[in-house]
Amino acid sequence: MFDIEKIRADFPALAQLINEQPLVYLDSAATTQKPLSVIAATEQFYARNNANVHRGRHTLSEQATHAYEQARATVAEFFNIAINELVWTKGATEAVNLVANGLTEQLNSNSVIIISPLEHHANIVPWQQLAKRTGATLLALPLQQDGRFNTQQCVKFIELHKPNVLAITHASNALGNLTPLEAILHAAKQQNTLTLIDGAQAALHLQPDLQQLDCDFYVFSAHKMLGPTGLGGLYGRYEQLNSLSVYQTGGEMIESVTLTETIFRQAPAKFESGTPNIAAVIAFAHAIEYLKALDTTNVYAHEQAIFNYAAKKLQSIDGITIYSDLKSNIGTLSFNYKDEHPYDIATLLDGFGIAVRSGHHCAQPLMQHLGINGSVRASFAFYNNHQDVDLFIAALQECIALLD
Amino acid sequence: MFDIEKIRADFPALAQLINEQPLVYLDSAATTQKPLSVIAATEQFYARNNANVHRGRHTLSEQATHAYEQARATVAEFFNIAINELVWTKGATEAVNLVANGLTEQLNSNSVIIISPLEHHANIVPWQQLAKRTGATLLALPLQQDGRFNTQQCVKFIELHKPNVLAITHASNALGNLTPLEAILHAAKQQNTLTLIDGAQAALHLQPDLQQLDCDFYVFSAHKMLGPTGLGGLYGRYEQLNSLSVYQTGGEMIESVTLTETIFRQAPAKFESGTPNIAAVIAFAHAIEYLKALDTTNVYAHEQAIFNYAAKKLQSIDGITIYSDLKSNIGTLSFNYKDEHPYDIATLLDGFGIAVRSGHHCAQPLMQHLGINGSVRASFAFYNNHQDVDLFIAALQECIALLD
Amino acid sequence: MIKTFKEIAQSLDNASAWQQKYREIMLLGKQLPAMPEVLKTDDALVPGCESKVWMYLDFDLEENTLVIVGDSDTRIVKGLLAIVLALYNGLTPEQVINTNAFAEFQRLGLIQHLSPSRGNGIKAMVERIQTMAQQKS
Amino acid sequence: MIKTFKEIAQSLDNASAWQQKYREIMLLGKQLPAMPEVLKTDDALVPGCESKVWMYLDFDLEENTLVIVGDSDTRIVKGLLAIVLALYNGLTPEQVINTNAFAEFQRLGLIQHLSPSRGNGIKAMVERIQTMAQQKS
Ligand SMILES: Cc1ncc(COP(=O)(O)O)c(C=O)c1O
Ligand SMILES: Cc1ncc(COP(=O)(O)O)c(C=O)c1O
Repeated sequence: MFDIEKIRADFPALAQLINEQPLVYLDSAATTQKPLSVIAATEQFYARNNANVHRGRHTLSEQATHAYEQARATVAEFFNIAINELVWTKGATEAVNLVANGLTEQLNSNSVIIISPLEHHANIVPWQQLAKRTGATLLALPLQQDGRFNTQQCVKFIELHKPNVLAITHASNALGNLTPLEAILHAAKQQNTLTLIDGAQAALHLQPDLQQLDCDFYVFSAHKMLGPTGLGGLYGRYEQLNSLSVYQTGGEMIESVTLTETIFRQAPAKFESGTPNIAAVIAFAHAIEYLKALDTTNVYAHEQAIFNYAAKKLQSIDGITIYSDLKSNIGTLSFNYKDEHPYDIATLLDGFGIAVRSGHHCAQPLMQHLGINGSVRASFAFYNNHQDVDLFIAALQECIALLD
Repeated sequence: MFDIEKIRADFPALAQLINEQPLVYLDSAATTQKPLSVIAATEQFYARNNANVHRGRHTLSEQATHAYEQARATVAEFFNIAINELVWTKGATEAVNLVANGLTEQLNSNSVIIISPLEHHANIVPWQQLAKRTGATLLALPLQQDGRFNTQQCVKFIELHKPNVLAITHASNALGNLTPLEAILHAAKQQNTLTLIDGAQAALHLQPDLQQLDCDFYVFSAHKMLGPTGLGGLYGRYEQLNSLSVYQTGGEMIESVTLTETIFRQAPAKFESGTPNIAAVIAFAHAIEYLKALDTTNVYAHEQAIFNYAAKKLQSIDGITIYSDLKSNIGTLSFNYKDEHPYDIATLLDGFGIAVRSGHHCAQPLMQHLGINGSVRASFAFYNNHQDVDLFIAALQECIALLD
Repeated sequence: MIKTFKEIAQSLDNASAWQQKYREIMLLGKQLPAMPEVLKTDDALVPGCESKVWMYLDFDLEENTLVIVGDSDTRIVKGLLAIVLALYNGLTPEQVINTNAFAEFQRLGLIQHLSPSRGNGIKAMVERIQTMAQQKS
Repeated sequence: MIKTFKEIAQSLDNASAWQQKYREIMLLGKQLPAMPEVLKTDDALVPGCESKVWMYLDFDLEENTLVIVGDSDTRIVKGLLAIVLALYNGLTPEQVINTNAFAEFQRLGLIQHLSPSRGNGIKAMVERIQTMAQQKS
């Protein structure tokens, strides 16, 4: 049973008025709201268990270390990976940077890196920098004019260019479109390509089994998965992970240091220098527990129902152009109204308590590809209900009346 | 008026039993406890104001952005620096890495980098890596056998080697010793040396005016200053800061992106890629407000009184060797008892509810310098009282009885 | 006809609901003459904006007044810009210095649009205008 | 004379206060024969420990039993190590597999010392012993 009202009650931020109207939060692609258990875990940590982790020989430190490492186990299990294949980072962005930086010594001017035109800047710029450093060639997968991939085209492109590295998103943050990963990853594997999947958007909605997905690296952000800010994760197939060169250096990640030489530890410690975001890691495990307690299938069915309901209503409004793929989507509607500026629409919607995002969504190459400056993006999560959609559509119609 | 009992009541974690005895928290050098206002701000953010910052055209996002940037202003004012001279990082470790990485293009095999033998690994290894990348020479300032600097020796060393970069701690984490910064920074300035000060330990206790200190870079960790985990900061004199090459790349820090080229923004944005640790930044401003509301002079006087009281009691125990400089110290006592292993002492002290740290304190070169494997470290903060010292000393005497 | 700031303030005060206020603002934007395309250079772009905002600032030496031309690709920002222009255009540096846009926007119930977090460039514009006034006074 | 595990358990059970327990543990450590220096190689060092812990594991083919030698530079860890040795030394692989150190430490009220967060190497030791037993059984 998926009791949406019971679930909404777990998210205190949803129950507020914005501009004297009930908040309709349709910006979960930017960051999700947090359940009470996550908020309470954070509070509990700071009010009682606060201590630094590792190497502390006192009770508080041991408790913190235990909770911290237990959280790693919880999240690793969620993704069906080994505990030592999970590195904590400060976000998906850092995770991509860690990998792109760590591959520097493995690439050269004969190497090929492939990304795609609908990536978030976080999955573009680090690869540009890597290409610059190493002389490697950076290419982008072909993308159809409508913002969808043609699987066969992609496979051919990979077979043709035999990339050393392929970095691609699991789902587009600007459009919500799902990438046809299975075929793409299969093609990459044939070429011995190292693969990195940007799961920042998809991880919450798809709760992927990473062993089954069979990529080499997968990155995500806790704050987009009901968890706290300032935390992300990197999954790496152990051998590939451990073979990356070190990224940040400092305490925690070293075996021994003299003034002239340092010996580093093995992954994941090797990549975790400095005091980690302990409170966030522990609270994030509560977010994952919360997600696991809901039935994945039900969550997904509800999200898709809300998405389809919203898509249908939005389509029926004259003058609306939708950029999102409505067939294969994690729950994001990207659109414009005639040639109105998304800024105006978003500002007016806010007057009605509707929180959407406007702009290029950190995906400028995609906007260029679609020939637009930006769009309005309404992104849904499982805690949205049908009433959210109704309020959103009604408000949008009033905005249109104001603009026309 | 400095009402220590009133202050202690603001730190809920202090009021707990450990092993059925009142907690005596003497591990503030590892991480400080948090006042209620910081805990409440975190909760409030997640329960109500949670949204991603920048570029959001809805009320929640604007409120979050406003609070986030207001926090930067609060912290910048605390350090007496300009708002755009403060970069948020995930910790002091990342801040050092950011600078060491950003200087790569400014150094070459003729360059000289100077650190010191009592640095935390976070202020050693990034410079080793920089030296490796650029071919620069890495030297360490002379340190006396007792772990204290001789100012004249240091000045001469700087004049002799004319370093391009000098990275040194404001206070030692393992010993608490204060560095004679004024003379060292003055000497460095004569040589046009870029200076980085590791303020991870000192910032809380000294609340430095960074303009007056007159260094080029200063790094600190929020979690060691009453703030949340997963946050740190980098001060950089604007020109020097902005001239560092970019570190992590991704969203937020770019002006424009195409698939082939990226234009970066100016500092501090240039160095802040990805979704920041919004909740931590906002809560950290509350930590700083809390500190500001206490009178700095009173805080310092109380800390020094506690420290001197503890030092005197500790010195009077037969068989104790103290490594800390008792004359110029931020409030940390590093010691051993005869040739007992610090692990044993710390474990037994924990039985009495006393939280201290044992080991090399991420300062292996200093331990080598002192000719020890490690030490027991009791580190004090302004929320410690005389009773903490009494309980600590009494417990230590019982441990000694157990060991002898 | 371009409205005076007083007229603008009056019509905004008369707006019964927030929708009415926005309608009024967008109307002001519509009435603002478009900025000549040649002036829309990269230099004139106010940086860091989600919406595009151009501003061209000049000083009329003969009249001792500021000359401000601005434009935006969004209707709301253009309307806000019209208000700023109505406040400052043609004033002497001394008059500009004595005119506090923040106070006026506050009074109009539009202060949130001057928040740095809006990133819409209006605040940056006001600051540029004040800076020039300081230099010329 | 080295105590049997049963004797150790008894004396720990008899300990009235936690201090007494630690005293007992350190005593056990003291009674443990020092490991020959030649065996204290880097390979024998259990990694990631704050205290130094060496362990040398061998298999006596004739007797079909595990041979375990260990040492530590800290008294408490050495004492815990003595307990692990008393539990496992000289057992056949099958006996080792059937001996659950976690359960025994739990019963002795020492389970926190087997926590991964302790980083004292005792847990790693137990795991190594079990791994060798699996291989030899
Ligand atoms: C002197 C010093 N520098 C740097 C650090 C690293 O700080 P963090 O682990 O918060 O990045 C520490 C903390 O242990 C420290 O004490
Ligand atoms: C697809 C995608 N990748 C990467 C990121 C970057 O995530 P973060 O900002 O949390 O580092 C985002 C978030 O905006 C995203 O949507």
